[in-house]
This record gives sequence, structure tokens and C-alpha cells, in this order.
Amino acid sequence: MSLLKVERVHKSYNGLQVLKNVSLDVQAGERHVLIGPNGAGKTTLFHCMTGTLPIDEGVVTVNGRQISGLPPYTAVRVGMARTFQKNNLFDNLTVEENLHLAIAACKPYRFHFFKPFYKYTDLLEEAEQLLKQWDLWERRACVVNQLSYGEQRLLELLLALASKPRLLLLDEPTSGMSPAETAQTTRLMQSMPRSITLLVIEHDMDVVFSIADRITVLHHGEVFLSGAPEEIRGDERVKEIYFGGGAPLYAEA
Amino acid sequence: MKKETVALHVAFVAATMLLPLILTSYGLKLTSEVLIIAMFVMSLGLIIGFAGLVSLGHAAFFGIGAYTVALISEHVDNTWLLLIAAVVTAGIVAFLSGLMFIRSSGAYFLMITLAFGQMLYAIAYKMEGVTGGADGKAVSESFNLGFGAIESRLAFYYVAAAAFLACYYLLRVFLSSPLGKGVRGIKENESRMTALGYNTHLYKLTVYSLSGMMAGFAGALYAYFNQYISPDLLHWMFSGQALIMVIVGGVGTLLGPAIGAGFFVILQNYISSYTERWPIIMGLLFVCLVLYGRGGVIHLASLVWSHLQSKRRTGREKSVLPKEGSGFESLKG
Amino acid sequence: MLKLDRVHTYYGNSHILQGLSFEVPTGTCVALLGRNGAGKTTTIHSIAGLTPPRQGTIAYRDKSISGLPPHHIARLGIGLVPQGRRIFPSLTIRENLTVSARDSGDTEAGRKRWDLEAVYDLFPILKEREHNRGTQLSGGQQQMLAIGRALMTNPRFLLMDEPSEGLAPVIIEQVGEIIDRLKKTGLSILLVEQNLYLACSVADEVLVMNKGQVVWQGSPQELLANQDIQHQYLGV
Amino acid sequence: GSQTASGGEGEPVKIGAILSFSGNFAPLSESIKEGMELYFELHGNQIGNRPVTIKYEDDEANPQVALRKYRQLVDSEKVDLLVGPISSSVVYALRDVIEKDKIVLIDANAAANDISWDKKSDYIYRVSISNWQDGTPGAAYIAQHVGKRAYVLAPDYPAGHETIQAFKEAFTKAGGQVIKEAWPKLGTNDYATYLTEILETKPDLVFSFLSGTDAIRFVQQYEQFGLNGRIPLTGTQEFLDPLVTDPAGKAAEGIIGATMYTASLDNPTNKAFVEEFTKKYKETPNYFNVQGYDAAQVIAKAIETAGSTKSEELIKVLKTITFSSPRGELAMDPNTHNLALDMYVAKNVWKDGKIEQEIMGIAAKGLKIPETPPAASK
Amino acid sequence: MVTSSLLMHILNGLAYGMLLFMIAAGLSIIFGLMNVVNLAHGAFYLAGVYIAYSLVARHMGFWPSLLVSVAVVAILGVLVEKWLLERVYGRELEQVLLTFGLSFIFADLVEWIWGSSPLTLPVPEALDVSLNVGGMMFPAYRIFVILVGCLLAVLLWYIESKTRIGAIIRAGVDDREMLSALGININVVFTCMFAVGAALAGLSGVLGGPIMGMYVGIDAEILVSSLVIVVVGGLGTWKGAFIGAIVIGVVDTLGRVWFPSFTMAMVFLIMIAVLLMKPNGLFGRGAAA
Ligand SMILES: Nc1ncnc2c1ncn2[C@@H]1O[C@H](COP(=O)(O)OP(=O)(O)OP(=O)(O)O)[C@@H](O)[C@H]1O
Ligand SMILES: Nc1ncnc2c1ncn2[C@@H]1O[C@H](COP(=O)(O)OP(=O)(O)OP(=O)(O)O)[C@@H](O)[C@H]1O
Ligand SMILES: [Mg+2]
Ligand SMILES: [Mg+2]
Repeated sequence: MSLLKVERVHKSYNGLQVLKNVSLDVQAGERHVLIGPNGAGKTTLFHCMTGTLPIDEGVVTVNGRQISGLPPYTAVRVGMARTFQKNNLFDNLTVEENLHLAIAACKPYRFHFFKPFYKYTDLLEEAEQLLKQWDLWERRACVVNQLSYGEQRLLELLLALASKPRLLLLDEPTSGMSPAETAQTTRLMQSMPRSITLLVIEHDMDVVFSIADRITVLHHGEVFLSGAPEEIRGDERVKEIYFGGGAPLYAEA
Repeated sequence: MKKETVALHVAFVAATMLLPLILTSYGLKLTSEVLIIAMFVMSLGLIIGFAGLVSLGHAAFFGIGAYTVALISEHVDNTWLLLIAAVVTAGIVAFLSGLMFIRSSGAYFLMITLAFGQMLYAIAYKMEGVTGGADGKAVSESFNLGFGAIESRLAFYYVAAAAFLACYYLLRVFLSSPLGKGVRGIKENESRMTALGYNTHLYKLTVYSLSGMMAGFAGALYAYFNQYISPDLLHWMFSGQALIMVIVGGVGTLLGPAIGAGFFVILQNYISSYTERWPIIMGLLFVCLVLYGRGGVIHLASLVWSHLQSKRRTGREKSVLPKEGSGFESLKG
Repeated sequence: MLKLDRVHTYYGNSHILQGLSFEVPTGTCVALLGRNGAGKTTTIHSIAGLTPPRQGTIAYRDKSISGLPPHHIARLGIGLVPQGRRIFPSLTIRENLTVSARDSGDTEAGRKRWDLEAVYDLFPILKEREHNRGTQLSGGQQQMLAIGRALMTNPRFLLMDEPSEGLAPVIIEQVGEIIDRLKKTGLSILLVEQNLYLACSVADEVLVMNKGQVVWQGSPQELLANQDIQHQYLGV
Repeated sequence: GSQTASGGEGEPVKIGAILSFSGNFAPLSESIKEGMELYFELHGNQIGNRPVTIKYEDDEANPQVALRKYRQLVDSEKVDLLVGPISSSVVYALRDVIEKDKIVLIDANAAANDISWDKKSDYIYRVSISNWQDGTPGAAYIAQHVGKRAYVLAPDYPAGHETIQAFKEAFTKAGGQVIKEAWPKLGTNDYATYLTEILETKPDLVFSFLSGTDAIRFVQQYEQFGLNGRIPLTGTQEFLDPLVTDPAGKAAEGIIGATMYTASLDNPTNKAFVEEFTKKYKETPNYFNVQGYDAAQVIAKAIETAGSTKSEELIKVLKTITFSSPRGELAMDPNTHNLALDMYVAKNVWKDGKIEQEIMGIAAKGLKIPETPPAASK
Repeated sequence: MVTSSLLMHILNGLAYGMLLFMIAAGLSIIFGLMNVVNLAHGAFYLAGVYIAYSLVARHMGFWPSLLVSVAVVAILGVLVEKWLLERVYGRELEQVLLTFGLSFIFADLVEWIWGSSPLTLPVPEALDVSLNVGGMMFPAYRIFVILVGCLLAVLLWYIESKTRIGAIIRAGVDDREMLSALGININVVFTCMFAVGAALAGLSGVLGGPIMGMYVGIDAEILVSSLVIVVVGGLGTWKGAFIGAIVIGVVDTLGRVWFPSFTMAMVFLIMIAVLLMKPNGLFGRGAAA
């Protein structure tokens, strides 16, 4: 059953056509990776799926519910969560406060205004668990703008995980992470239960090939190719536009 | 809550309640006025410091509260009803204007709220038949919550003090609640809040309306207190003063704006009766506050505090500035 | 070309660089590796004058530059490709490139002069979109812009903080080639990278940092051969 | 005041002055202060045998601030009586508390009519002019000597409306006709629209009530647009006062109107006043100076006559007080608590590089504000 | 209405708009471009006109007085920027308090030195004539102000599009640190531009004085109308301030004729209407994504 369905989406930025007739099907439980040259429109597609940007034409449905045209926070209501390519954090809050906000977003009590935050113990516990799991527990009281870039990237990922989504959209989660953190993140993605569906944009081929069930290549705003990892790896045209033919910089996993 | 915190709160409330013991009759009156204005400034501090909505038209809601009492008291004399009417009217106007304006931000929000306030000012000024026009209107209704009319200064002081404390603790609870935290998150990074699944518009609208209601409440009390209202209560100059009080007290704190109100009103009152050159002195004070106190009395206090602390701890290097908003607020939860 | 001698840098009270010393010889590329939070960016910022070190000296062409204001340091010929791109959002792409453009003071033979045309040649997409705002580019395109912007100052020494971040593999290759080419024109480069393979393919020497100190130093081949170091400090 | 059991020999008389020292009204306030100080200085800073202290407070022309300052003066400083505000809204704001506290206020400027009518108080006495008295007296002369079809212009605020209303009534009665009214907002800085309109409507004359900077700008722009000399400009006494004519300069030449005071008035009190004033302040007195001077004079005289500073004693005296002002011999009208004023027709003339007022006749003698609002004006 | 008089009203509106533009030009640099909330704009205006007044009163002649006074205000601008503002870049609310305090100090100093009575700066003699425009008289001085307004527009356009200064300042507002790491002495650039903005305020004081008059209190009026214009036009573009001023000048002027009972709120009505339709002003750049 397809969880996320993108049908014939068009998007242009005042005149510049960025997405042309993009259709995409992501099955529940699938690990789907989106690759493509810089500027192919991957991030834009994410924006369109989550409602961050309105789409010109086309339909996006999650689990049969249309979410295109609705405000972006509704995407979270249907179980979608995303990260940003460019860090988009609460720079002046601490790591912990960042997480609290993210976790509370999906709690029924997010509108309550009569009980102090710290009395919602479930929330505090969830945050603690996540922080410990990701080695950020010691940094919990650190204000975000004092974190190193890589640490911020990690937090970016945690904010998306915090809402316990069914469908997780990750925009270059490992960029800016050191190999160690990259490996950790990769392991996390591999070990996630299949109840969580992943759609990932990634330029690190090690990561791509170690998680992907299916890969879609976007080029000039169009779906260039979509298929199993082996198919993509072997494709000459993809090599030309994306992988590059020269020296094999990448050790293949 | 920690023990010391509880003690602090008890001391705070007790101090407010015992203040009349050391005040002269005039001091009592002035302090009551300061408390009412502090409530208003606190409501502005709420949207500025916690939601990032810098308004230059907040006096509109204060004025609406005051005018509601003044106008309706000609027909109704139940104080409860009048207060509720004032709060509700201010809240409704805040909600509706918020619906229109909240998508603007920064300087644009500042100016559109200024314009809105000025429109209301113009209305109050021009509709002489209803509002008394530029000459204002006397309010003859006395304050009566059902335990007899409150006429004495002392009694009214307690009304103002109780109202102030109630507002303060209400906001404290609000700010530490999930809703309040959400509002602060929006100030920090609205786009991320949206992506996390918050309906940021609704949050902003809620806090804006709440703030308008509180301003309206303060305005209603002010009408009782002063027994006279005039369009000046709606004018942007008053909004501007309130804005300055918020900054003077300390943006991003709850008590800061209230302290700013007291600081501003009392200081200006006394300096201006000693010298005609009071604007220079006030101006210099503001400049110094920015240069040495990060713009707020409360921030200044926290700087001094952390300085003292770090002196005690030897071997420590220069102290880091406290981050905005988490400054000295010993009453913080 | 550049020499750091027992450099200590702090953020407020936190001691980040703890006596860092290394050297970048003229015309070479030195790669700086390390885990997140190791202090790589802080090193770069200390050299560029953004977080001046509290102790130790940084010498550039045998003159101390520690304590100079950033713009002064930059004018000595040190260019910066910052981490996270830091494109100026309210400038167009063209303005982003030209805002700080200048000729290097000297005209050594063989040094390529970078101007708009040269940068546009390198990254044609920038020319296509030159009147768009900087932030209207995709992430990878912004990285290209950041590299172009640094080149436009015609530096003799280039600080690159994770230049390959967010770039597609083909472009990373291209960046590798660019670095090679820059080296050939006599430029020296301090390269911070997470991409071990890119770093090893272009660097003449590799430094591994941990907790504000250099913990390992050697040639790329040595590093690739040394699984221990890779594992211990890079987590590979 | 009523609260202090005052009256003791040698104990100072404390006067509280609520004026607007910051903002547009500052020059008026300074002028009133100058006048008061001159009077007390000339009288040994004493009333009877008691020294006088005056406490000045700045109300910023804001009624809310004024109330705060009022409380400070009355509760904390315990002043014996008050000298009153510049702005009408302030006098309205103070009126009820004054009634309650039973403290005397000598109104030295605020001109609102209603303070003599519905809002009349036993404790408030005006030594300046009311809007009605300002608008009325010139009308007859203008209708007879200047022209019948008038374009009137005044700022859109209560004083403007009250003054123009009074003028209109008197003017129509004298056979004139107002062909157009213009109500620019208070503080308009560009009158071009109205000047163009005047050129278009071609009235016989323009009658205007404007004060302070509005008046200066209007007069100057009137000249810049070439109207001066083409269409006669007339107005209230504001146009005939050095506060406006000095800065406006030659542009003010030729303006005609009725005024209660000019420095050239020929009476002994004025001669002495002008001499002393010029000696002390090195400039020609304006009518605000006279208001201040007279406020001081009325206070002194009332306290001396009553032999006390008790409000109840004072008001008995104040109701019918008479005194010789630089404006002539004046008497309080007990029915309105407002003076009966002699009004003069005057014209701005250019003399020795300066505008001076030339008196051309008497517009009204002993002009009192009516006891109740004239039928049309409410 | 007769067409000729409609034309006349529009001319009045244009002239008024250009006067407003002249007054707001300095703020459009300091606030619009440099993002400094400068509530002392009116104070610089005040300083300009009062200094010029004193010089003219000492028979210095209008034009030399103008130059001297503008220079003095520029120096004042440098001092304010170097000593005070430099420490609060990027912190708007502290700027508000700082410049508010400054405006208090300046205004009160002016009152202290020159007294509170309104004064006037005479129209320079050569321009003190009325021209006949279609049968109506129009002051030559206003035509001069229109020309100055146009010149200023050209100057701003030049700064914006022909020099790197505009770009440098915008970049400096975005990310000071980064810009200085690219070799630009951002402090000097900001100081200079602030001085230029202050000088323009002073200039508008001297040139606006003969029309607007001079008194303590006009600083607040100047400040508000300048803010309105810069915001209605949209922050950060000279075009915005220019068109914004003309729109406000013309609509306000015509409004006095057609809707006389709305004169009090006219400007604010325009502002609300514009900002509801275009939340970033007429020509404002959208919030940086
Ligand atoms: N706000 C914008 N306005 C105009 N054009 C834009 C905007 N954002 C992106 N673009 C353009 O749209 C195209 C697609 O951008 P997008 O960010 O989706 O690319 P991407 O596939 O995510 O690339 P990358 O791998 O470099 O992140 C690019 O050519 C980019 O320049
Ligand atoms: N502004 C700051 N204030 C306080 N501490 C900071 C600040 N910036 C960075 N740090 C701390 O300094 C340490 C080193 O950071 P730095 O940015 O140099 O790391 P890095 O090696 O570049 O890491 P990354 O690979 O993640 O970019 C980190 O622990 C970080 O938390
Ligand atoms: Mg992208
Ligand atoms: Mg880094």
C-alpha cells in the first residue's frame, strides 16, 4: 500500500519551473532515497509535500488523505515529519528546550495553558531518552548557537524524530556530520522499525546504498529514473549526471 | 518548586501587601497607578518579549478598556459586569485586529498597530457626542465588587495590588504551560514551529488576544482609578511610552516590564518636578541603561549579580553574558 | 605560509582550542579532520580573526596576525569558505560574488585572477541565476556560491570549512579538481573536511584533531592505512 | 486649600502651577510663568506678610499626567491653591477632583467655554479668555469694514469649533456670510490645499483661528502662495500676538482681528507693566505674560482681601474680584467665573523691521461670556 | 472640481510628497538599509535646522549656513554611531531605547539653548518669490524642494545600484562577521553611511525649516511621518521611500479636499490599506527566506 503519493506536481518560483510533473509513490515501510544533481528540485519537492510551499498543480496524499493545499502544520497531524537541509533550529534555546517543543507539538496537551510544562513527565522522559540515545545528554543545557555545526545537524534530526512520525522526510541528514555521526545516523535509519517510512535526500553514496530499498533520481525537476539500488548504480546516464565517472572517490559499501 | 523560590514568592506577595505601611497617602495613590500601568506594560511585555510582536498601538486596548467602563457605566453600575465588558471588548478587538495584522512582522507590524491605534484615537477624538471627544469624559461610577463601594485610597490600593498579582501569576502559569512555551518557540523560529506541527497563527492570535484583554482590564481599572478618561489613553505616545517601559524593565522577562513601568513613572514624576530639564536626565538614563545594562533594569541587576557571583568564584574568566530572556528573574519557576 | 603556535581559544569560559600548533607550507593543502565538535571550525575562525585566540600566535607569511581585525586579515590575502555557506540572503548572486571582490595585491606570474567570468565559467549555474537572491539557490548551489565568493577575493591562502557539504558526487570531484588547480597556482589551502576520501585525495598532509588538539599528523596514505586512528578519532 | 489649617503669619503661601512645559505648549507656559514671577518679584515675593513659593509642574499637555501632578501638588506638597492649565482637556480632567478636594484653581489659559457653563465650578476662576470671547468680538468690525463673504479655517478640535461657532454667530448677525469652513487637523504642516481652495472660492476675506506653530506656518504659507494682499486675512487674537507675529515676520503684516491685549495699550498699569517686563526679560510682553501676571495678581489680591488661604474664604472674594490689569480695569463676572473683557480691534503693521499691533478701535467693552450656551452652539 | 484646480491640488500633493521624501531620505538609509531603528531621526532634523538658524541669524547667509550645519550634523552622526550605536547593531529593542534617549536629550538641549518659542528659518532670498502656475501662485521655494527631492532620489538610486555600498550594507546587516572575514571594514562603512543618513536629516531640517517651521516637538512629527513613509514604501529600497512619499503626499492632500472629516487619520488609513494589501510595503523585499 502506498503511504505517500505525489501526483503530477508542478512548481515554479516566479517563472522558473523547478518541478515538472513529478509523481512519486512511497510504500509504507519503504526506505526511499531521493538523489539528483544540485538544484534538481529535491528540497523543493520536500517543501511541496509538507506544505511549506504551495504547489502550482498536482496532488499530494498521505495515507489517502490529501494534504496539498493545507497549511504545513497539518502535515505533522497525518504523521509526517521533516528535517531541513539548512539548519532550522531554535538558536537561542537550549538543546533540551528544542526537543521539548518538538515533542509537545504532537501531544494533545499542546494547547493547555494552566499547567506548567515540567509537570508533563512523559514529555521530559521522552526528551531524556532521545538525548541519551544520541549522546547529547551532556549538552542538553547548551544553547544551540553554541553547538558545533555537526552537533546542530544532529539536533535537526532529533527534532524530526521527536514527533514519532510514521513518515519521515530527511533532507541530507548526514551532511556536515563527521563519519562517526554519519555511521550512527545510518545505523539508526537501518534499524528503524518498518512502521516508519523513510524518504531521504542524500548525497553520500555510502549512506544511500546502505539504506535504500528504492532510489528515485530527480533531474531538472523531473523524475529521471526510479528503481532498485542496483539498477541505479549501474545506469550510465545517472553516472554521467550525478555520480561522475572519474576517479572512484567513494568506497562502495 | 524549590524551597527558596516559594519563599521568594511569599516575600514578594507579602511585600506588595505590606507596602502601604510605609507609603504616604500620595505615595499610595501613585503606587496604585503604577500597579495599574504595570499591568498594562506587562501585557505588552508579554507579546514583545515572548511572542516577538512589537506593537506600537497597544494603548488602544488599554483605552478600549477605559472607554468601555466610562461609556457603559452610564447605563450599568455593576462593577463586575463593567470589568468583564471591558475585558471582553478589548479581547474581541484584539482578536479581530490580530487576525488582520499578525501576518505582518517586524517594523511592519509595529507601524500597522500604530496606525490602528491612531484610528481608534481619531474615533474617540471625533465622536464627541459619544466619547466626550478631545475633552475627555468624567467617570463617576465608584468601584464596588459587592462589598460596598471602594472609596478609600488604601482599599483601592489593595484592589490594584490584588489585580496586579493575579495578572502576574496568571501570566507566569501561562508562560510555563505548553501553550506559553509554544509562543516562545514561535518567537525564536516560526518556520520551524510550523514544520513541527504548530499552528503558529493560532498561537500568536491567542497570546495577542490575551495581551489585549489584560491591557483592557488595566484600562478598566484605570478608568475607576482616575475617574476621568481622554483620547490620550489611546494615543501612540502612550503606546510608545509603554514600549519604552518594557525595554527599560527588561525584554523577555515577565516582571521586567512591570519594574520598568514603576521605574519610568516614578522617576519621571519626581525628576520632572525637580527640574525642567528632566528629559535630558531621563535620556541619559536610557542611554546608560543600554550601554551598561543591556537595555533593562532587570538585565542590569542580573549582570551585577553574576558579576558578584563570578568574583566569588576565583580563577574564573570573564563571565558570559546571560542569554536574553533568562536573565535575573528570581521568581522564575 | 601559515603557522599556528600553541593557540588557545575560548568561547566565554569554555576552553576550545587547547594549545594547537601546526603549519601549512606554501603551495600545499593541509586537511584538518576530526569529529563533530572537535574544534575545526574554531581553528578556522581563530585564523580568520573571528574568534581571536587568547594565547599563542598565528603567523602568516612570518608576520603575526593574531589580534588583527578580521577584515585586516582577509586583506592580507586569506579567503574563507565558511561552514554552512553563510550566503548573504538579501544580496543577489552576482552581488554576493562582487560585494567583497578584489584583486590580490601582487600579480605573480601564473596566478589566475579570479573575476566574475572565471567564477561563472567554473559554476555556470551561478551565471544563469545571477539576478536571483543568494538564498534562492539550492543548498549545493549555495555551496558553489560560497566557494566562488571566496575566490573572488583572490586569496593567496584559502580556508575551506567543509566545502563539499551538500554537493553532489560529480561536483565534489570537481571541487577536488579545483583544489588541485588552486594549489598549482601557488595557493595554500587549509581544508576542513568530513569527506575522508576527498580530503585524502587532495591533501598533502592530514591533521586529525580531537578536543582542541592535534592528535595525529601524517600523509593521506598513512591515514588511509591506519585503521586505528580512523576508528579512534574519526569513527570510521 | 481646605486641608491645611493655614493662615498663620509668615507661613509661606504655596502655589501649585500645572502648566505644559514640554511639547507645543511650552512657550505659552514659559510666558505665563514669566508673568507670574514678574508680579511676585515686583511685590517682594510676598502676599501680605507671607512669602510666596510656587511649585511648577509639567503636565505634558496630557490630562492623565496632569491628574498625577495634581495629586502630587495637593496631597504631597499641600499647596494652598492652583494656577491652571494650558489645555482645555486638562482643565476638564481636573475639574471634578477640584470640586471634591475643594481647592481653588485660577485658570490662566484653558479657554473651554463649558468651564463657564455646564462645568462651572465654585473653585475655578478664569483670568484668561474663553473661546466664545475670542471668536465673537472681531466679527462685527470685519463684516462692516473688511467684507461680507468669509472663508473660515480652524483646527479640528474643540477650541477651534467653539471659537469659529462664536465668530459665525456674530458674523451672520452683523450681516456677513460664511461661504466655506475648513477644518485642518491640529498640527497640519502643509496648508497648500486650503490656500488653493481659498484662491478658488474667492472669498472677501479669510477668518482663521490658529495658534502656535500652526498659526505661524499658516501665515507664512499664506504669503508664499501669494494670498497676502490679495485676500485680507483676519483672525482671533492669536494672530496679533508676538508669539506668532515675531517668528512669522513680515508675512503677518496686515492681519486684522480683535484682541484683549497688545503691548501698546494706553493705560497706566500697562505702561508700568511693559516697562518692568521689558527691563526684566528684554522683550515685548505677549498676552500670555499678562495672563500669568494677572493670575498672580488675582491670587495676591484674593488672599489679602480674604485674609486667609482657605478655599471657602477665597471664593467669596474671587466671585466679584476686580483688579487693574495691563488689559484695563477688569472685573470677575460672578455668574460665569469669567472676566468681562474689553476687546480692541487691531492690525499687524510692519514697523522698524518688526511686526507691531496698531489699535484701530474698540470692538467690545466689558464683553462677558453669556451665562448659558447660546441656543445654536450646543 | 475644475480640472485646473485638480491639477493644482495634485501639484500641491507632489510638492508635499517631495518634502516628505526629503525628510524621510535619511531614515530610508539608516532604518531601511542599515536596519537601525533610529528614533533620533527627528533630533538630527532639529539639530540641522537650529544650527542653521543660529548661523543665519549671525548673517552667515543661507547657503553657507546650510553647508556648515549639515557638516555638523554629520559629525554628530559619526559620534553617535561610533560611541553608541556600534554596540547595539542587530539588537533592535536596545536601539529603540538608545535612540529614544538620544532624541530626548537632543530635543531638550535644543530647548535649553534656543528656547521653546517657535522660530523661523527664512526662505533664502533668491527663492522667496511666487511663480504663476496656471493662474495660481506657487512658491518658487517649493519647486526648489521638489528638485532637491529628485536629486536625492537620484543619489539614493546611485548608491543603491551603481556602488557596492548598498550591497555591502545589506550584506553587513545579514552577517557582519562573514562580511568582515571577506575583507571589508564594515565598521567604517556603517559609520559613514550613518553619518550620511544623519546629514540628510540635517539637510532636510535646513531645507524643510522654511516650510515646516522650527520648534521643539516637530522632531516627533518628523519621525512619525518618516517612519510611515519608509514603511509604506517598503524597507530597504530608495524606490519605496520615493513612491511612498509621493503616494502619501498626494492622497493626504486630496483627502483634505474630498474627505475633510478624515484628515486626522488619513495617513494612517493609507498605511493600513497598503500594509494589508502588501505586508512588506509597496516595494519592500520580502523577509529573507
Ligand atoms: N526560493 C527560491 N526562489 C527561486 N528559485 C529557487 C528557490 N529555491 C530554490 N530555487 C531553485 O530551484 C531549483 C531547485 O532547488 P532545490 O533546493 O529544490 O534543489 P535540490 O535538489 O535540493 O539541490 P541540492 O542538492 O543542491 O540541495 C534550483 O535551481 C534552485 O536554484
Ligand atoms: N559560539 C559558541 N559558544 C560556545 N561554545 C561554542 C561556540 N561555538 C562552538 N562552540 C563549542 O566549541 C566546540 C568546537 O566547535 P567547532 O565548531 O569548532 O567544532 P567543529 O570541529 O567545527 O565541529 P563540526 O564538525 O560539527 O563542524 C564545540 O564543543 C562547540 O559546542
Ligand atoms: Mg536541497
Ligand atoms: Mg565545524
